Amino acid sequence: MESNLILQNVLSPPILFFFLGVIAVILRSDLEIPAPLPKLFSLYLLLAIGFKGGIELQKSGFTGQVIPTVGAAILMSLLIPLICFVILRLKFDVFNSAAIAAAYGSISAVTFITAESFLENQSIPFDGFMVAALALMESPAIIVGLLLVKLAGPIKRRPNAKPMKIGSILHESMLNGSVYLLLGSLLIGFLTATNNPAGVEKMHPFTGKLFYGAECFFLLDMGIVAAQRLPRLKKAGSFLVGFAVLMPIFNGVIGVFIAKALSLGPGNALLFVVLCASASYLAVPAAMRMTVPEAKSSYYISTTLGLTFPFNIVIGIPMYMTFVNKVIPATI
Amino acid sequence: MESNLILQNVLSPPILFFFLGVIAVILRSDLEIPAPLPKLFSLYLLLAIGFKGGIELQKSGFTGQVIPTVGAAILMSLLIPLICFVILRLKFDVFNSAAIAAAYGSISAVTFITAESFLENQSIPFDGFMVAALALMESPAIIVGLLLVKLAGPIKRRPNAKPMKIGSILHESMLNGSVYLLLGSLLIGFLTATNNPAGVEKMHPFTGKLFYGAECFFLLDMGIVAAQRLPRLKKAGSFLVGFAVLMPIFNGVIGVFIAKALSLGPGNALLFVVLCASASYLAVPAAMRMTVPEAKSSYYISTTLGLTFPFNIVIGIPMYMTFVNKVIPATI
Amino acid sequence: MESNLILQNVLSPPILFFFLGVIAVILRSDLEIPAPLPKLFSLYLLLAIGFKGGIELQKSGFTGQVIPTVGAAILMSLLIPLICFVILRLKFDVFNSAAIAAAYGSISAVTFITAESFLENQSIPFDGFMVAALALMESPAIIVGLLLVKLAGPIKRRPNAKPMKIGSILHESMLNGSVYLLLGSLLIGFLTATNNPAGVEKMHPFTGKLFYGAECFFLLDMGIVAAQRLPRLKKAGSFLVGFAVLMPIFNGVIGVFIAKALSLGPGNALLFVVLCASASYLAVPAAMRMTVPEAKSSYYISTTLGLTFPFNIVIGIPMYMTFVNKVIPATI
Amino acid sequence: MKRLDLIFSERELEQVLAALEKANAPGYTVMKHATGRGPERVITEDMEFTGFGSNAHVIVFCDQEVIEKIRENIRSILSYYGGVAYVSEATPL
Amino acid sequence: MKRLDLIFSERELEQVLAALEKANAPGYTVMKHATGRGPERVITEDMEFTGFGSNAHVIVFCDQEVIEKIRENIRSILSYYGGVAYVSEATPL
Amino acid sequence: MKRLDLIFSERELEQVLAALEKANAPGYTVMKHATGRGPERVITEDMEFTGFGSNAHVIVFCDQEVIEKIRENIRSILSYYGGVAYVSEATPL
Ligand SMILES: Nc1ncnc2c1ncn2[C@@H]1O[C@H](COP(=O)(O)O)[C@@H](O)[C@H]1O
Ligand SMILES: Nc1ncnc2c1ncn2[C@@H]1O[C@H](COP(=O)(O)O)[C@@H](O)[C@H]1O
Ligand SMILES: Nc1ncnc2c1ncn2[C@@H]1O[C@H](COP(=O)(O)O)[C@@H](O)[C@H]1O
Ligand code: NA
Ligand code: NA
Ligand code: NA
Repeated sequence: MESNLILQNVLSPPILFFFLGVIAVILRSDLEIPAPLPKLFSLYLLLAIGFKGGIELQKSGFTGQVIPTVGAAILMSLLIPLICFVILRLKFDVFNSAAIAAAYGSISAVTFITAESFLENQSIPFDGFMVAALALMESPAIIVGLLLVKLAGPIKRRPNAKPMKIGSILHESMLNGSVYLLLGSLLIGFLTATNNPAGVEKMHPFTGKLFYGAECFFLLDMGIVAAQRLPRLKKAGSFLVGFAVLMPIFNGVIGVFIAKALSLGPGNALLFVVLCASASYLAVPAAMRMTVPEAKSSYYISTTLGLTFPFNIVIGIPMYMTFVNKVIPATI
Repeated sequence: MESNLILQNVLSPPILFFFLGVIAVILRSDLEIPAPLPKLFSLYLLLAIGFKGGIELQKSGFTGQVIPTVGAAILMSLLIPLICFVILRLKFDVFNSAAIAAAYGSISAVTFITAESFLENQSIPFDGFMVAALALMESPAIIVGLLLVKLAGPIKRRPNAKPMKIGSILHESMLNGSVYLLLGSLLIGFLTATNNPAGVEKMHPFTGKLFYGAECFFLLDMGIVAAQRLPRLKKAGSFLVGFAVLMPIFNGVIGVFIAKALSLGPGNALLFVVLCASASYLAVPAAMRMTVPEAKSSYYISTTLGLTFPFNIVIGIPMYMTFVNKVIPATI
Repeated sequence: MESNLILQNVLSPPILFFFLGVIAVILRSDLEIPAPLPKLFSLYLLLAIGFKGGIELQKSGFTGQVIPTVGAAILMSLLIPLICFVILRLKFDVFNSAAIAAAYGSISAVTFITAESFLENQSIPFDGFMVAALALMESPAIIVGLLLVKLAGPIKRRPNAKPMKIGSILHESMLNGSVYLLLGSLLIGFLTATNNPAGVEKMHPFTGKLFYGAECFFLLDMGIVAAQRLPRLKKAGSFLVGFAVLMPIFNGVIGVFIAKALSLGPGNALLFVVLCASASYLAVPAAMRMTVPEAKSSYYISTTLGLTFPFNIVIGIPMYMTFVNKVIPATI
Repeated sequence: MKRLDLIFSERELEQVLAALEKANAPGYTVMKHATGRGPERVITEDMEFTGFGSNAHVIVFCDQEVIEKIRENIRSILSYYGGVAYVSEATPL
Repeated sequence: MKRLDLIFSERELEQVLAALEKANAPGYTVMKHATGRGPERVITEDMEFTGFGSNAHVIVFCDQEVIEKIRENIRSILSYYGGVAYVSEATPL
Repeated sequence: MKRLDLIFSERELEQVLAALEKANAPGYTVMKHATGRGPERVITEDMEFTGFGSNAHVIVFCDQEVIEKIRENIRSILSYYGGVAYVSEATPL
């Protein structure tokens, strides 16, 4: 792997601010970004990602690579949790295995935009429609996770006679706040681009120009949160630590070969790989906390947020780029 | 009415985000924008509206249509509460009637900016000095509401020997946080444009370019809040539901003819009509809660926020535009 | 002093918004900017100041005036607390004297950026590297303050056996949240400018264009806070009131002569003077509250925030400019 | 010692604190941004941006004597604007 | 009169309030954004942005009768999802 | 069971929680962003941006035993930095 790529990635403002947050915790600085300010940035990023993705999707239309790529992404979000579940069952019960598996089948939007910034830095082109793949990978992973619990697990009686029904599974997976905002903004972006080009123009300063700075601010907070999570990971044991680093690489490698099969260019291929390799710390944990309270939340949050996320944005992205460059010839 | 106009209005980002919020509540998504983030956007919008209005007012000066238009607007904010009061007294006591009446005499800044966006979309010109009318319609309506209570109502003794004095009526009506910020920013915009053109330039990215996106974000929250209010409106009864939809239309129609009498162009005419037709959910409810606690706050908030506001931004604005087009020939 | 300069300063948006906040408190308006929104703006300003300073520092390099100027600034932040301490000891005990002294040795970032806006308004050039001086003056002042307590004061036993160790003094002075964020962003700006010019470009809409507007918003809040503090100052007595106004002037005058000795141009000279004259209400109070709880926080906060800060941004800056113009011939 | 819990709209905060000061309360703690439902009114956080405000929860640890002094004043405010006030026992740690 | 303190994750707020309404509680106050640690779980404010939510602290002043009606329902929610519930004495001011 | 209410500046939160952990408190709830006035100091929410922080209100439901263990440690922190601590009775629902 070209260590040069890692260095270039690390020396970009978003990653530097992430480290600033991490080091603040390590040095015990009292820097903090009080609630609900991180929520503001998180809502903003989802809205902006979705809106811009919708515009791009309208531009590209549903032709060529769009349908196969999005289809393959959804497939991956169904498949990865199954693989993860089998591995995790070696050590954990059904509840914990299913919850962690669902997180890894889903995606991390911030990892995705970090990869986009990385590509822009390297002047490698990519398509906006990849956001559609991002938006559509959250729900299936949640559904698989809940079905695994329903099929494999001994469901205790829930209070208020609320057994896990298919309806409530769909509800939790589609209407989770962040999934809903992302999908809704995607649709709004699409409709606006179709009917109201002036509206696209007027949104640009907010959703476009401001984006990079807001990303940096949010990553500063993510650095703080991730570093606070790290010590708790130790308690989770070395199996989970290994899982949090090796599973993304494994999923990423599968992703590279599927990207090749889909004949994606290197830019789109990297984004596809990052979707496979990243794990959710927004929609999935929230859904799991509600529907599978038997699972220990510290397991699935500490792994995704404390280890997989930092690994992916710092080392993973350049590493996957190297994979992509090896497997996919850059001729687009 | 041209249903085409409604469709064009609905397909703009602000209205689409408003619906995204409404649908989130209907589908029981857990999307929420936690306090005090909506306050941030609300403060921002008031500051930006005022500042930009002040700049425009300085450009146009106090000549031509400015004084008569602003004068007519203030007159309407005194007149409308009286009409509303008479109608509301058919069903409600003095306290509730006065509080609701005051809300309808006042204005909704977000309805106003939605109308501005609508005009920009249609490429219909309008003047910035209309913001001055907006800013000056809040206080008179509050004053009329409080005078109605003072004159028509059996005032209970207030705790701490605080009977309703003219001084405190003026205080509540002029120094309410949002009225004060709007008027203050208007003045600052005016002073800056007069003395410091470079300052106008440097504010533009914040108050100008960002505005449309921030408006969308705020309307997403307004959609959530409005939809949460709607069920409570049912309890208020069909009289109030009818009032919340028919009163704006009635006030709007009066507005159209006054706009014609003032020979306003179609753009300014629409804004004038929207000022008449819209109802306050910021300054007036806050002032009424303090000074007329006998009135049920759920009445004046649910009507203005749960019904009149959505009606105006979705159907009302294009409907009023059709009125304007019928009554006022477009020759400017 | 040219009263014209004061007027020009007062009629700029940041100062006008500051007054809007002050007047809101005086007239008892209920305008408020709820927590943690002011924190958002405060974090944003520190991040943006640091980042932009880092970029400028990279441009100018560590040549010419940079090292001597920064060195002189650090020296001032060590010297000023000593002078202040001697004066304050006439009236106060060691704890209070040291805490107030430290605040005046340190700086106020918002005063600094107001001075920058003032210079831009006057089209007087200045160098970005002055931010480095700003960033490096916070810690030494805290250290001097704590050493004064350690050397001159009768230290009570602290709970949990935490006597004031050199290590914890350094910790409080270097790792205070706002010092850390400012220094960290400076470093990130520097690294980005060195390695990633595209990143500088992409940050500009956030850290550059938005800055002036965000400054105005924050100054609105500062106006509210300062005016709320003012009455408490009365209780502190006339000695402290005099100190809060005369000390900045005294420090400013020293600053002018050092600026002359360093042959700074009028722009840099003003910024240098402002660093000397301003007092900290962020890092120092927080550090003192933790490490010298014996000192009355209302003393050091009310003086810096309630009096010195408003004095500096309204009257001080144009006054110091007049000093600079008298002492330093404008030949660059 | 007694513990007094007051819950009412933030908009009356100044009045209530003035009443506490007048009765020489030794101190108090204010928690804003509370929401809730009383016999008639519902106050939700979502409305906070309107300036309509949410509730404040004020806690006072004080002697019975202060409670007596405070009672009438507070009662008249709360009965007019709404809100609740309860007293319970508390011992310093 | 009694004072009931309930502390649990915000995500169960709707369920708990429904249980209170069902038992005819005369009112309640909700304070969100609480954090804390129970026997197993740690919930910090830093995680709030994830939608994972922090805790809610609900205070209810009511008669013993309401307490009895509420008990079973609340207990089953808290034992399943986690959280604590305590009752103490309170007298109206 | 006992209920312990601690109110003090957020800046001492870490120290206090460490003391609670050391005394084996079964859990605790923290509410930040409280403001208030004590015998000397006034802390308002407006100052929060300065990093000066507002108050934290910590609630602990625990046995008398934990109270005993905690007492000395907490007292020394509060007497040095300011703040209040009160104990009252509470029964699990
Ligand atoms: N029984 C109660 N228990 C707890 N809080 C209450 C109760 N009744 C009212 N409240 C609080 O007091 C506020 C004002 O209530 P009200 O007196 O109906 O205006 C409500 O929003 C609640 O936060
Ligand atoms: N002994 C306790 N005292 C005060 N709060 C508690 C206690 N135990 C649990 N809590 C609160 O209840 C929440 C849920 O705890 P748990 O039942 O462990 O899920 C915690 O996050 C705390 O906020
Ligand atoms: N008697 C009291 N009742 C309620 N809260 C108090 C009381 N005294 C002090 N406090 C709280 O404890 C904090 C610290 O007070 P102090 O001990 O004066 O520093 C204050 O800001 C209040 O929030
Ligand atoms: Na994945
Ligand atoms: Na109106
Ligand atoms: Na200084």
